[in-house]
Amino acid sequence: MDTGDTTFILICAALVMLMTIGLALFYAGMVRSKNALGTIMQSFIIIALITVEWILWGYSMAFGPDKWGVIGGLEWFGLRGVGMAPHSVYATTIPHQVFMIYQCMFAVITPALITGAFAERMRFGPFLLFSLLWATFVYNPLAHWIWGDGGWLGRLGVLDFAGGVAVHLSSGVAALAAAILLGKREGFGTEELRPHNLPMTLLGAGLLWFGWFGFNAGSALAAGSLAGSAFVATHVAGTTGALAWIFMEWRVTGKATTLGGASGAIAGLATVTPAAGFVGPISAAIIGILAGVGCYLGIMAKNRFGYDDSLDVVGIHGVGGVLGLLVTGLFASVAINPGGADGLFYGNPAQLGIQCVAIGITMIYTFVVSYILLKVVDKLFGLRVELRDERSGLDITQHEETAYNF
Amino acid sequence: MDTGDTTFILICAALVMLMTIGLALFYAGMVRSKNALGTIMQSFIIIALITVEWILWGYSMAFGPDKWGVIGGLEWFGLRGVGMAPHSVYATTIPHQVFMIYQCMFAVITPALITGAFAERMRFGPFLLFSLLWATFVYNPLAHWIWGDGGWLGRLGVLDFAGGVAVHLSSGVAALAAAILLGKREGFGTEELRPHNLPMTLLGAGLLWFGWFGFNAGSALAAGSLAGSAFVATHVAGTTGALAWIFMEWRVTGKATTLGGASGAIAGLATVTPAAGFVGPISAAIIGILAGVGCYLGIMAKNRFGYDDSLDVVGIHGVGGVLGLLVTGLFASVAINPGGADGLFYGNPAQLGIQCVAIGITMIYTFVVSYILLKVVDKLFGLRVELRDERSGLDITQHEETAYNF
Amino acid sequence: MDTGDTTFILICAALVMLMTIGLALFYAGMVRSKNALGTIMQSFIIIALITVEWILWGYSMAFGPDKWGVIGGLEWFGLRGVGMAPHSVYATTIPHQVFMIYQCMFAVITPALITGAFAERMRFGPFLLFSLLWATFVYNPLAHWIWGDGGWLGRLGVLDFAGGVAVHLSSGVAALAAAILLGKREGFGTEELRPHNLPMTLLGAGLLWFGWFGFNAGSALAAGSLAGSAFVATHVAGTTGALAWIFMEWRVTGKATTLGGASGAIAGLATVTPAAGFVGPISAAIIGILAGVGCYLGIMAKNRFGYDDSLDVVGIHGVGGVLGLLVTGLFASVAINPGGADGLFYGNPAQLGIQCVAIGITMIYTFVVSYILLKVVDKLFGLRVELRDERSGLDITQHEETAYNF
Amino acid sequence: MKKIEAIIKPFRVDDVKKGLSNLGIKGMTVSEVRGFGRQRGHKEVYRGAEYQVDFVAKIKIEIVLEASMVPDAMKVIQDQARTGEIGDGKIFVIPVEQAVRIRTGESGKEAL
Amino acid sequence: MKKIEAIIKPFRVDDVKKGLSNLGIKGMTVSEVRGFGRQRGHKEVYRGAEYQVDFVAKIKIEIVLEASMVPDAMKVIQDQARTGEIGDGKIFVIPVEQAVRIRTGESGKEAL
Amino acid sequence: MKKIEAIIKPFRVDDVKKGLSNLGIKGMTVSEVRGFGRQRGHKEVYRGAEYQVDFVAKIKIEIVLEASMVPDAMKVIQDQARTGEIGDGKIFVIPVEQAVRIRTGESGKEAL
Ligand SMILES: Nc1ncnc2c1ncn2[C@@H]1O[C@H](COP(=O)(O)OP(=O)(O)O)[C@@H](O)[C@H]1O
Ligand SMILES: Nc1ncnc2c1ncn2[C@@H]1O[C@H](COP(=O)(O)OP(=O)(O)O)[C@@H](O)[C@H]1O
Ligand SMILES: Nc1ncnc2c1ncn2[C@@H]1O[C@H](COP(=O)(O)OP(=O)(O)O)[C@@H](O)[C@H]1O
Repeated sequence: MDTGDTTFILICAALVMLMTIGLALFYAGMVRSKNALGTIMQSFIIIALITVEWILWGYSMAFGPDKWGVIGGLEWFGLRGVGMAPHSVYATTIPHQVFMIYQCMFAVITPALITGAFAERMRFGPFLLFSLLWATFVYNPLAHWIWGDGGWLGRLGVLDFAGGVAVHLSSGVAALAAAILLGKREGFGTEELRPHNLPMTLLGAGLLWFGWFGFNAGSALAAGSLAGSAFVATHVAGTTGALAWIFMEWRVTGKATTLGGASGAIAGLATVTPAAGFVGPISAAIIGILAGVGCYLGIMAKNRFGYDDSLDVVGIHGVGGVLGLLVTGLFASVAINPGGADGLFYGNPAQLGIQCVAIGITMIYTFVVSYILLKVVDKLFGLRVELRDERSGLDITQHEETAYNF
Repeated sequence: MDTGDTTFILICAALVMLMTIGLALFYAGMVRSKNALGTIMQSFIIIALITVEWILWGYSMAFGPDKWGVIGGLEWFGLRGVGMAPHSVYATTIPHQVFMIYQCMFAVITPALITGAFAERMRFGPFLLFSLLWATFVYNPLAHWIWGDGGWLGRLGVLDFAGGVAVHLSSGVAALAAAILLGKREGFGTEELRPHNLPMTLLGAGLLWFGWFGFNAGSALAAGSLAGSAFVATHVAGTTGALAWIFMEWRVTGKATTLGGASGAIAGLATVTPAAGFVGPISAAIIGILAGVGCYLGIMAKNRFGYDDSLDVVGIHGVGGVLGLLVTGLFASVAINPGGADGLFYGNPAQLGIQCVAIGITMIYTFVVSYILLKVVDKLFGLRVELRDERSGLDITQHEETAYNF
Repeated sequence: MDTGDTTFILICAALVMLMTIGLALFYAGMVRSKNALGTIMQSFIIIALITVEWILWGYSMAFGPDKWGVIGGLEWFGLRGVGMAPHSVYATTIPHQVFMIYQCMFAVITPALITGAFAERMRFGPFLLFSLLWATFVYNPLAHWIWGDGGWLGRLGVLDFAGGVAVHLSSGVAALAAAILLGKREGFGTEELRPHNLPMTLLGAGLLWFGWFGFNAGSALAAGSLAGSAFVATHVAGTTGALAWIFMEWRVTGKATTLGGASGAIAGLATVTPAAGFVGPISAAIIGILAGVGCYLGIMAKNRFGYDDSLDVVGIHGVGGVLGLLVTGLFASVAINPGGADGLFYGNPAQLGIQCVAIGITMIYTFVVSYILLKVVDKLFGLRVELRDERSGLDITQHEETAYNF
Repeated sequence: MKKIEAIIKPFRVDDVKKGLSNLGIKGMTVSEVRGFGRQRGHKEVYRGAEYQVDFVAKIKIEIVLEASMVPDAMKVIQDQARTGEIGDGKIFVIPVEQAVRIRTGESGKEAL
Repeated sequence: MKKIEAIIKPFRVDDVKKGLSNLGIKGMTVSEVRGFGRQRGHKEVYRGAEYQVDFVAKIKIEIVLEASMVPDAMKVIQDQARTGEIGDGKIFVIPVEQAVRIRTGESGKEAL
Repeated sequence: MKKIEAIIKPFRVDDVKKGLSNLGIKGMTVSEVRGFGRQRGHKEVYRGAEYQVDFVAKIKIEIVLEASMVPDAMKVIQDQARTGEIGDGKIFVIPVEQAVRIRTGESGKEAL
């Protein structure tokens, strides 16, 4: 065991936990004030709900003893056998439980990302149930496939450094299913649904960015060159993503917006996530630009197709997830990460194919299962609040609170 | 000296410092807007005031050369003799000053916790004086008893990993004394005293949670297995605390609230603090549940007994402190921490008795001394603002500022 | 390479990045709500803009192969040759790119500091251009002179641990040039230009303080005694700065203010920055007091001389920069840092002279070049928004957004 | 001249405004108010303390117009603001003796 | 019909509301306003710059009611809002020509 | 007695208040309102969705005063609030039947 690596992953775990707090604010600032608390609560309570799920069966399903490459067994239920001795495969220089809690924070933020799609109109109870089911039946398997010891996507050679498959693409696709199934908010497209507190959104974006260093650099699982290069790639892609997005805004609607800058940064950070440990700074800069442009067009799609992905989870994490896995197949280089593989631009077109397989599989599996889970919960309890409650807002109707009493 | 451990404690010190900022927001969001700045200022200025106290005499009183087990001598006044060479007992792999500054952040947040009890009605000057006296005559001795080399509670075998005695129980009991002595705010029980900005409170809770990793895991003073297990226990207890609290709300008042989720998380984190380094994840989960239920009942007590512990310091840190020290006597296990001891559930009932002694002593000493200090300051300068000032709010009357000018 | 040191600098880099987010909030809270987003955006987008500048030519100009002691060559353009192998001079135990990204965060926050001087009245496009030019022609050379391998100020023996010359003094002087050249905001001195959200400012100050540990302690570039003593000095100076400032307020205007506490802390932190690694805790306490008093008088100067340095960059970072470099020449001691030098109080008056040279050179160079750059951009595009836009606010006119829709 | 004061539900404002514009009404002033009436408020709970909030968020629209236009304007407001549920609000008519446009000094109907 | 406009101190609102309800008044509308008058404002200081804030936070209560009820209503407001200190506020009475309940179209006293 | 209601641009408030004080007017009440009129609003864009915001922030000043002072007061408001640009606002005069000072119970002109 190494004290430097252990410190690194412990702090990174704390940083990733902070991301979900940042996400709560990032999202809450974009909704109307009558839904501010309900939106924060969806992210906040997921930290609690999914952590419990994770220590009971989640970690075991995702990282436990492999079964036919598709799922981890329940041998580690309740962390049985997950002790302090380093795991021989996952992270050899830190306590196993430290690896477990670091991964826990990833499992937490993923369903929280989805909440942006059904913001301002989902009932609290059914939301809890859906999130629990989704974590169990979508996140855990996907995490096993790509990161679990023996997972078939990993064995296939798919490159996903920090969460293109299990985190961004999966949440983006689930978001699409949710947006379609729940339908539009009253007033979508007709009334002004303006963000109620953009400084809060910018603060959230800042905390997300800060935490993302733990998310991506920490995925190196050791404090060395790889962590360093992932850190640099992450930061650079976030910056070029922000610049590219506001450039697009400037061309299309005439002005660079603050929300655009934040959105572009998140787009860049999300897109570089699977690539972070496989690419150099200049590749990362290009990836960020592609992310800013691609995700900007992605959120525009919403207005074209007319589904109400309220806070643009599809446009940013869905599009970003696809882009990220693709560019990893393009820019990956063993010169940066000997443990990885070369991408198309480094003479290995096969890798791009493998990445496409991962994209396709993830999208299909996630969409189908997410849709089914949403349908089931909807039939059983009803996902959507009544129109009257939607008008009064989630804060009063779901939680009997109001966000502001200035 | 170890670079990994040194990095760990330096970053943890920064995290614990951030907790007091988080606390400022956590509290400020719950008061009325006319008191927002006054409430923030009470925590913010304590960082300054107590740090100076700490480097002058506080550290020496708490950790300096032991005198009859009850107090540290003033040999280290002004940090004389507190250099970079590691201290042979407190932390052998990091510079002594790093240990000192890490402990400084604990000394800072403790009196800041108390401010929640007398929120919205204490004069600024007398508040400063009381905080300084309290840190000197309550925190420093308690810290020496439990953590100081030679402190009698520590020698007695009391288990308190990160601050059940000196931080949570002491602040909770002092809060009770303050709430009783200052009396109720005008309108308590009759008017609507609603939180003015709950998103601010949730942000504060998030920062507290984030910093708590530094508070509890850092108390291992080295980046190894113990830090890892304390980190896991801390996070888990926070999550089950949140779930237990909103479950109680759902049963009692019908809806889960956002403030309840945050309060439950803080309750869980506070309660697990003394136990963090002695218990495994499942024990931590149970501790969090006990915390959520117990502290929820604790805040309800306020409404029954009718003292105005405005932001529930008694209900959360007082009750949490007692609970935490008790459960440590139940769930502690040398399998987790060889340096510790077994609790009742691991065949050592004696430990529970020892913990009860610590609880009793801490409550009696803290209540008596706190009450005396408050009385003295009240007689000398008057603790409470005039009714007219209470109506206008602390911001205008104590600081000549207003928080918001939208 | 050392995992502890690498972890330390990676986390410190993240902390310094967070400072610019904190700065955005610190500043935004002090402006009127119609300019909240525009103010946040100025800091936020600088993270993106300057990071790109840094990886392209900035790092090479500042730290690249020395040319006659005055500038780094462009050999490292686009980070060519800046790999993972540690640099033999700058930081021998961490990857070179980690040092590069850590320094990047310093390059980012410096121009962001200047934005406080021209708050509420600068056009967005010209602001971007000016910031880019300023980073290139002011920050990069200064950074090379003082920190670059072969830089002439460094060779001269100037002591500047973490950024008195390149960060605080340079931004403070540039702020003066900008305030003079842009002129006053409408209503300055006549209307009430009150902060619109001081809790936001306090949060920003808290994040700045938190990040400052990374800024100053991280400048040791290794997790050892030096980092520890810089951490302690930083925290202590921040606290005495806050106390000294509110003491001055109490004497001069009658009440201690929350904004004053925050301002004093920032003043103390800024002033101790160049001294952090060369002084002990007691010296740091004195430095903080000098900072609180000096910078308080500094902001008062504004009202006397009548230039509209809107958020007091001159008064805090300018005055703090000068003070900091001076006190380093007084309190520096090789007992604390063998790699440093003794100051006047330790028998080496020459050091004070050297520090004065650095101050003079930095002020003259920065003022002249900043003024020219501002003039050029003004002539080309016009720096200042039209009066009508100033009245409507930056948010609507520059970004087509509003910060709040409660 | 008369002043119409209408207290309506916030989410009806846009439609009411559109309706009045179509009538040729060129100006109006709106403000946020809280109303107390037959419509029940809601319960709020903070740390176990329950509060009954009687006041409901409403929007007040003020329009000064010629007496002759009052009936049409009132009809439009009723049509656009009505949801049929309790709490739809009220319309009050108050006499106005003078009106002046600050920019031009015009008074009377020209000022509107 | 008349409209009573009362400008009072914010912390008196609950009691005034209760008093009026007891009178049988079923509706009212309140809004946040800032008042300038004999009551002095307060000083604020930001980084050494002093501002004299003349305006004081007040609450404006508007009640439309039958002329016959005006005296009682005014008495209740005075009793409940008075603290005896400067700044207690004012009560104004303004004529109202029509009142309509949007939901039902009822007008006159039925609308109140 | 009359009530003057003036809708003006926010940044003109201080000067209007000063002007009125010089006239010897001892009290007034102001509130934040949003105005719709000839003055165009502005465009806002959030993630590519464009909104035309028609309402402009304005300040409403209410002054109850003796009929005899109305002309002077209106003149002062016009002089101080006018910028000559569209959106300067309006002044309306409304009859007031009674005025009472809560603190003292004084009524009529003594109450003002
Ligand atoms: N007498 C009144 N004076 C002033 N405002 C009133 C009066 N009665 C009702 N209102 C306003 O009208 C709103 C709606 O009235 P309410 O009785 O709740 O429903 P409805 O209009 O359907 O009868 C109230 O919230 C209040 O703002
Ligand atoms: N002439 C007036 N017109 C409109 N509002 C007024 C007038 N005079 C006073 N007010 C309102 O009444 C409030 C209280 O008046 P003030 O003179 O301060 O105390 P008092 O009511 O005790 O005489 C003021 O803050 C203002 O809002
Ligand atoms: N008929 C009206 N009734 C009530 N308020 C009005 C009316 N017309 C205008 N206003 C108010 O006056 C403000 C200014 O009017 P506007 O037509 O924009 O410019 P101007 O006053 O220069 O003609 C509007 O924003 C609105 O608040």
